[in-house]
Amino acid sequence: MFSSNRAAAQAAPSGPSASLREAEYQILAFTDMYNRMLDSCHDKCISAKLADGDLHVGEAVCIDRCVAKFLAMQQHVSEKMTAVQKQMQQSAEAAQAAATGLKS
Amino acid sequence: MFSSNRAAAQAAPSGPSASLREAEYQILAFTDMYNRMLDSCHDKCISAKLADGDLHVGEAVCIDRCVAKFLAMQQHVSEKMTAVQKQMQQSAEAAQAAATGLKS
Amino acid sequence: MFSSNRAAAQAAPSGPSASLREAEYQILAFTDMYNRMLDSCHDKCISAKLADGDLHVGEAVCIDRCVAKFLAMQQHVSEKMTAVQKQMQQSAEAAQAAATGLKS
Amino acid sequence: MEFAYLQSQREQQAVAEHLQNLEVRESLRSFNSLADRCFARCVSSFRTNKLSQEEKQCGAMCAEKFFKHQQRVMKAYLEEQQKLAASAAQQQQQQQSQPQ
Amino acid sequence: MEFAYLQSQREQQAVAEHLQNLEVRESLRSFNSLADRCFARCVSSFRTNKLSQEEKQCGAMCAEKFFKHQQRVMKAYLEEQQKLAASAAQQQQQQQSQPQ
Amino acid sequence: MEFAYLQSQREQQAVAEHLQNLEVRESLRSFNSLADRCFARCVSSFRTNKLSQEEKQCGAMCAEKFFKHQQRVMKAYLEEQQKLAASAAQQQQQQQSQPQ
Repeated sequence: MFSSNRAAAQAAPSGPSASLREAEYQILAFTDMYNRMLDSCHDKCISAKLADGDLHVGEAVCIDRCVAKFLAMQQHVSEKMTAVQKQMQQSAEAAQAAATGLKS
Repeated sequence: MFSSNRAAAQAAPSGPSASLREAEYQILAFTDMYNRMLDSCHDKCISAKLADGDLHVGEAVCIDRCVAKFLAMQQHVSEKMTAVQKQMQQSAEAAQAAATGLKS
Repeated sequence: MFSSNRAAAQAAPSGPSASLREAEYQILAFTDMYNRMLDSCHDKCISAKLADGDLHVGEAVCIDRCVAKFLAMQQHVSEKMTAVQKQMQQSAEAAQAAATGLKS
Repeated sequence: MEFAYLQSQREQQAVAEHLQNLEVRESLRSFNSLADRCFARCVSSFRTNKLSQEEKQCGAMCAEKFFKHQQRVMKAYLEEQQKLAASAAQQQQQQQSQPQ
Repeated sequence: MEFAYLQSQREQQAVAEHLQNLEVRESLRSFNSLADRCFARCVSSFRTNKLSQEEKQCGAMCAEKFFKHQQRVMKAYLEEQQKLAASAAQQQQQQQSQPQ
Repeated sequence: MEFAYLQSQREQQAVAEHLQNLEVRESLRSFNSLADRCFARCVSSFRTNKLSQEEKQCGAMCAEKFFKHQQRVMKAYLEEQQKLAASAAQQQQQQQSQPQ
């Protein structure tokens, strides 16, 4: 995730223990994302009425597609957040430039 | 929060690393409370049907009031818990005094 | 929980800090389980309409039975997971033996 | 170079501090969870930014009820543990009196 | 044997690193929570394995809306804190001007 | 004064232990989550304090189903990662064969 890597890279100074810390960030963030995907796809694909312990064909196909769409949404939201934050920064810089222009 | 500070103060012995630990307690407790307020007010104020990416006036006003009421409920529950625990302690002491009185 | 203890035991090498780590695993796992039981039994036993601050007799009896059944389900799921994983291991070993048999 | 028993004492103190650390953090998390639960249960309208009398009463009942629920769960859990320990001891006795 | 001020500097740096560690971890968790929320809100059918145009629009609106919600909550929280601080300062002034 | 490679070895061992620590904690949390989920799914009445035959069957199916769900998610995730890696490699090849 571009957003995660950027946040982790901004925080980690150079050095051996820093790269360990960055690896820990990524492991924790990945585990969190993976567990959310596991739970969300269970909610959306596994029927509430349990007839047996095996997955039906429909449930298995649903899971495959759910995983693909979950990861795609991760990427899509990451891109949107980057765009929204960039737009905010540009608005703030424009407002600051206007304020500076008014003073002189 | 009176309840949080008291719990944190009871646990922290004096010394430099102890004040660091107490600061960590407060940061973790605050972050947890803030995230719950964020999620609760999103559930209560942001409509399920997304028409666009901006906040409506109604949603913005709801958020302001939701934040105020969430913090007020935190305080109210804290005071109630303090009262309930004090009442329990007094009942236990009264029962103990009665038991001691019966023995002599 | 057999499942938890086995996972914790597999991970802990011998030594003083290892037994501390294993104790920490068990405390964290127990606290997590206990909190889930607390929340689940509150959801299932405490009525949504709050008439007063005390527990009704029905709520109190429900909590007793809910705790017993929650712990029983923990044990039952643990036994089932052990059986499922053993079955998987046996299937994998049988498949491997068949593949080795085919090569010679 | 520390004597072994001093090192062990420092280790034990570090363990005790760490466990107390976990306990304080859990107690703070538990309070936050209760306050959040009672807000979700009791507050649904936002025509003003102050808690109404009704919302305050609901919050107080919610908090007291959850506290008593916690007490009952603790009591029930300890009784279950005793039953399990008693039945495990009974099983052990039966096994020891059977080898023939 | 370190000079005391060097030890204190190292401690402060350790604290600053630890706090930054918590901040980065919270920011990663917050993003994961947002992406999960928008997936749950916007994706309900699985006839294909690609996001539809509608699902992408929903995801974008969901993300932008939550970002603006976060901004509004921060603003509202800071204002509430100011009100509480102002009223606490006012109470203190009243108490100090009353002893007779 | 330690040799650099000994210090690095100790660091690596500390890292490996820490990662294994995270793995064990995650596996314990995952089990607790499954047991809680199956309790919520399968147990709704409390006329007795023992699991009925029906509740036990439901619990067993719930656990087995979630285990197989976990396997399928893992398989699907690895396949998606391979697709992304393959398409990234393809993009890189196209970029390298184009500078004119």
